Amino acid sequence: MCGLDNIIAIVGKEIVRLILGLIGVLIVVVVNALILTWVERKVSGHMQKRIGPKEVGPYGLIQPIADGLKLLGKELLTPANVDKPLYYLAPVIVFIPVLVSFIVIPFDGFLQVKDINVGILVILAFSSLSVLSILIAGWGSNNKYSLIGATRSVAQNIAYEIPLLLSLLPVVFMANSLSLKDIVEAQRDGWFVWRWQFFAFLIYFIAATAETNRTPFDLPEAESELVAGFHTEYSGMRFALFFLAEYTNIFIASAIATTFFLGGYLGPVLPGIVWFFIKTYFLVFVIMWFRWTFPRVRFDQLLNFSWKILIPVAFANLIVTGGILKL
Amino acid sequence: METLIEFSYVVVFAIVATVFTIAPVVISRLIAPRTIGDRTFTTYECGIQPFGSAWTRHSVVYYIYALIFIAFDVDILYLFPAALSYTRQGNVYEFYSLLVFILILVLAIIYAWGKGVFTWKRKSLS
Amino acid sequence: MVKEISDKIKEAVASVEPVETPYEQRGYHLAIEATRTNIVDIVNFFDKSGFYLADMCCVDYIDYLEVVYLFNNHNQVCRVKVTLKVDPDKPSAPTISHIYKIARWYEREIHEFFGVLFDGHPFMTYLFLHDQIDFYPLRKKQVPVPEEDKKLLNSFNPGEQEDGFFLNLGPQHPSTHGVLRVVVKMNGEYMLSAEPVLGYLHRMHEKMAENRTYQQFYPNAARMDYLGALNFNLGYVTTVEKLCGIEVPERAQYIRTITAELNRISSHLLWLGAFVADLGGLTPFLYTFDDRENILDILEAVAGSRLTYSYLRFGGLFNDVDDDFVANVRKFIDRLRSRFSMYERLITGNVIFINRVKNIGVMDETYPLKYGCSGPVIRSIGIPFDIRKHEPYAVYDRINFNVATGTNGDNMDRYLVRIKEMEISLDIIEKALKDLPTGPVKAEKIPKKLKPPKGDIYHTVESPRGELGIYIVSDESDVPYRMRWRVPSYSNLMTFPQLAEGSLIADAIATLGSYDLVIPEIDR
Amino acid sequence: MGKGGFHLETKEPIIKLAIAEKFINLARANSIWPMTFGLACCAIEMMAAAMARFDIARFGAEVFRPSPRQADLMIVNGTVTKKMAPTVVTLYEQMPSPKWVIVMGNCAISGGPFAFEGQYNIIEGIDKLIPVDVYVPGCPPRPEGLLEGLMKLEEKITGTRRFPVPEQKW
Repeated sequence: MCGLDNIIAIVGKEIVRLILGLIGVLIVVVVNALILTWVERKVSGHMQKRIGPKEVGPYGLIQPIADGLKLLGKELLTPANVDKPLYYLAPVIVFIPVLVSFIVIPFDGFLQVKDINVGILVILAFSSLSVLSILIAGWGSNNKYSLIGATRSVAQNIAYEIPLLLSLLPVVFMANSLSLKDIVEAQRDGWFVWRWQFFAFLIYFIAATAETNRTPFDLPEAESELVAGFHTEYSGMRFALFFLAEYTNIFIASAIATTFFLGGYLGPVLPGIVWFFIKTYFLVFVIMWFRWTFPRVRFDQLLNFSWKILIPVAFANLIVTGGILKL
Repeated sequence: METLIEFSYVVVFAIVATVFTIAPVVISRLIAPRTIGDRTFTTYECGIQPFGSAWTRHSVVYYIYALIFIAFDVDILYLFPAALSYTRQGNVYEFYSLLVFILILVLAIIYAWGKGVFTWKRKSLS
Repeated sequence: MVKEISDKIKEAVASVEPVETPYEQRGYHLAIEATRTNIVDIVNFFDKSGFYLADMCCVDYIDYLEVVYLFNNHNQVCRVKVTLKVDPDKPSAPTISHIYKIARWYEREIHEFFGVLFDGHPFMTYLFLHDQIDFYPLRKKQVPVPEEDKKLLNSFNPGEQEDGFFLNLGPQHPSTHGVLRVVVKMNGEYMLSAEPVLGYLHRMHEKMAENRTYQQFYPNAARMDYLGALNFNLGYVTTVEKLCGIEVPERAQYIRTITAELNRISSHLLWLGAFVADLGGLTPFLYTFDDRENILDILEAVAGSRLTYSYLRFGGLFNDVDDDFVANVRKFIDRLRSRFSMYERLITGNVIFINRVKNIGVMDETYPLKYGCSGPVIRSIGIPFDIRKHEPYAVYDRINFNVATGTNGDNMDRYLVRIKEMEISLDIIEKALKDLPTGPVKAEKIPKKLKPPKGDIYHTVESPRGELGIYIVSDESDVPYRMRWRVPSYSNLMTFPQLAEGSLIADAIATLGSYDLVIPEIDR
Repeated sequence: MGKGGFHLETKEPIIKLAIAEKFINLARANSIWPMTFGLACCAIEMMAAAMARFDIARFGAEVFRPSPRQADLMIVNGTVTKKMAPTVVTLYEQMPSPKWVIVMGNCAISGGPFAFEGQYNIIEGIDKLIPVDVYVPGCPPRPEGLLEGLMKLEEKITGTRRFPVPEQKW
């Protein structure tokens, strides 16, 4: 049964899958970032009674490409006082979790790079790396603003990591699986957000907004306090990588919310992938909506909100879920 | 075998991510002009020369939060295996053990709360 | 009140001869000549009697230097001028910085511009000037800076003397609204101390005043406070008119009031946007600018510029307003009134906003006395001190309006007071439009060159940020002998170090935003 | 200012292809990110240019970056005093290449109303300290003036003008 030919056949199939997946993911990452920067500028514009980018291409559609090309042709400054290895390393590390997370996200029933049976754990484990990269960036820059931004970022990310885990747990309890595909399939009877997990969804969404450093939780790069936060000293393409990672992270956070609570690719009439993107981009839009509406919270409020409200509610929600399952 | 293949995906993606980030930096190096002035490479601090380095003794107020986090994070990870084997209906024993586990964790929050970890007082020099 | 104070001070301090002066001409009720020995006692007396130090400046009379202290009372107007003669060769005076905290800055300022050393001042370094200056700019004769004074130039370098995490906020920083620099000592997220460094936009207005005629200096007033330009115009014009005894036609007075109030609203609107932007909410900024553009359109149509108006003239206005102006203002009043409910929902009702500003940066009643701050900043504490009410100019005495006050003196109250003030300004404009008389808008027979009679005058108006005082000394020529501007942001900013001390950096920035600072006004 | 005055050394890129350069210049011209940097009165008009009515975002230039490391354009808007001059120069030098400067307002161009005999505190024209690309006169210039300055800068970068020059009627 397990002959050499068999193994070669499996490996060959996997390699094809891997390469196709890689190409697909890279396209999604780049195109998504381009679209999101454009959407963000347009959304902010229209929320602020402006029109946003308009002159560069039809409806300003070429604007993000112009930005990207410009950043590519921009000098990469390395300040003299930085810790060079760390300074160079940070924008590299920030990208690893972003790309790896895409392996397990089910865009459709079959459009998934690889359905790993501990899928969500892979995403959570790697997402901790992005905090590390921010810390490295802030410390390596040898800039006081960056340093404060970086320490803030770490405190914020670890404070919101726990409600994030706790809000995903009830879904795992209900689906009895860590594979994202299984979780979507478990929602054939109805989305989890309507099946007792509404609070978990809220908690997840708040925590995800915080994890991606978006307003009202954008303290690590709080412009009016810390200039540009942890990436103050980064210029050109290195800054663009942080930017790219941020927008991709928003997408991933929304994609997980879609998968866990909103039935993923499930939906009538339209193909699954369309439903997936509709739901995900709607959540992305909501995150942008937050940004252009809310002021920023203060740091102690941010941390205490997590510990005093989100975590207790998440615990209560978990117990209730456990109880309901036993009924 | 299956696990091996799954994790080879992760490894390959991580490597590609690294290449993907290094490539534009290299291209950028090649095609970007450069200007070097007297203070181009000094640390930015609102246009003023900073007083000393950023790497000085630095009070991190959130140290205590980090400590609680470590305790909590590990405990919550224990819940993932529990979640996988949690069965529907019957076997109420599972629910009780979950309840006890979480109540103990909640006690920890109440303790920290009572200890005043979550209140930030105004500091004064004197 | 004046008589009472006059009697009391005679009792309290020996050998003091208060002279009652005609308030209508001079702008102050009492003049007191002090000496080196009794100046501290006199200042102490005013401190005990609940007076605040409105201004402190110096005049160079060549034979002697005169340090001028101006006191006023918040409850009942009683302006007192105390003068102290100082020897010009070796100028020194006793400090009063231990009594009035704001004097710490006034004395430093006088020191760098006139060379007067204040004995006992804890921190006698330069405040405004750069380190290459080698003379005292406002002295009439060029006097070189002595060696010991040169050492004080730029000696403010906290990082070199102490250990600690020092951070420069500014001059280029998104939240300092211009080129204010604050050197803060940090401890994690906490600010242990904050020391503002001024002078990054010192544009020598007071020096320029001594070089040009009254008319030529007039455009400078708008550059000093570009947000409340018409209020500064009004302040300057009314001061000179009072000094020369020029009568202004009725219609001009009404239009002055209307335009000044419009300008106040536009200034408050900009502040509102900038304040919320400091807290991280960017969208209200664009909404307020949208409203503000409407005011700018109206004012541009009559004054010809968008920001730095020079619309007023001595004895009247540059030109009359037309019916379009009146119609547009009415339309704008309706528009802004309908917008307040939107701001209410967007900002005032936002939980995050409330938590960021409530009980942050709380000032108590001692602040206005010790720092002499004014405007919305002290009205938020609950002191209904408003020059428009207390010492009316233009037609404010003919219009019935309320003064917005708060209770706590925190950032929330400063915010609410300004919102309320915009509504009150709308009421004032509406009433003034209703009463707007017809007639000329320029007084006849205004000489080409104004030559006011000899003497001095201190006149105040309520600018959007608070008490704007102008002290002019005239020597009968067409150029002012000395012109001193008492600007509101200066004393408001002085409270920042105390409020910021020990607070979180985010709170300190919210507090800084709540002052509504205009840096060129502070630096002059 | 540093000892020995202002000094700036420019190096050409390692690889320079005419056609690629053309595209990149086009991209640069369409994505000019200014630095959040306000000095005086003109800063308010600069803000107004970014606001709803004038909306500098139409040309992709609304991304005001507070850090000079991420900015392409420095708008010197207001009086530069002698105390402020070292800061302005430092900020300019800290910007990565290619970088441009628009001088907005008479004060920054020549000292404006504050240049008088015996003045002791202002720099009479920031072009004495840093290279300037576009001058926008006015006291303060209207936001349209700044937008026109931006158009001029784009013209300088790409060599072609975005809109036809308005017909002069006077």
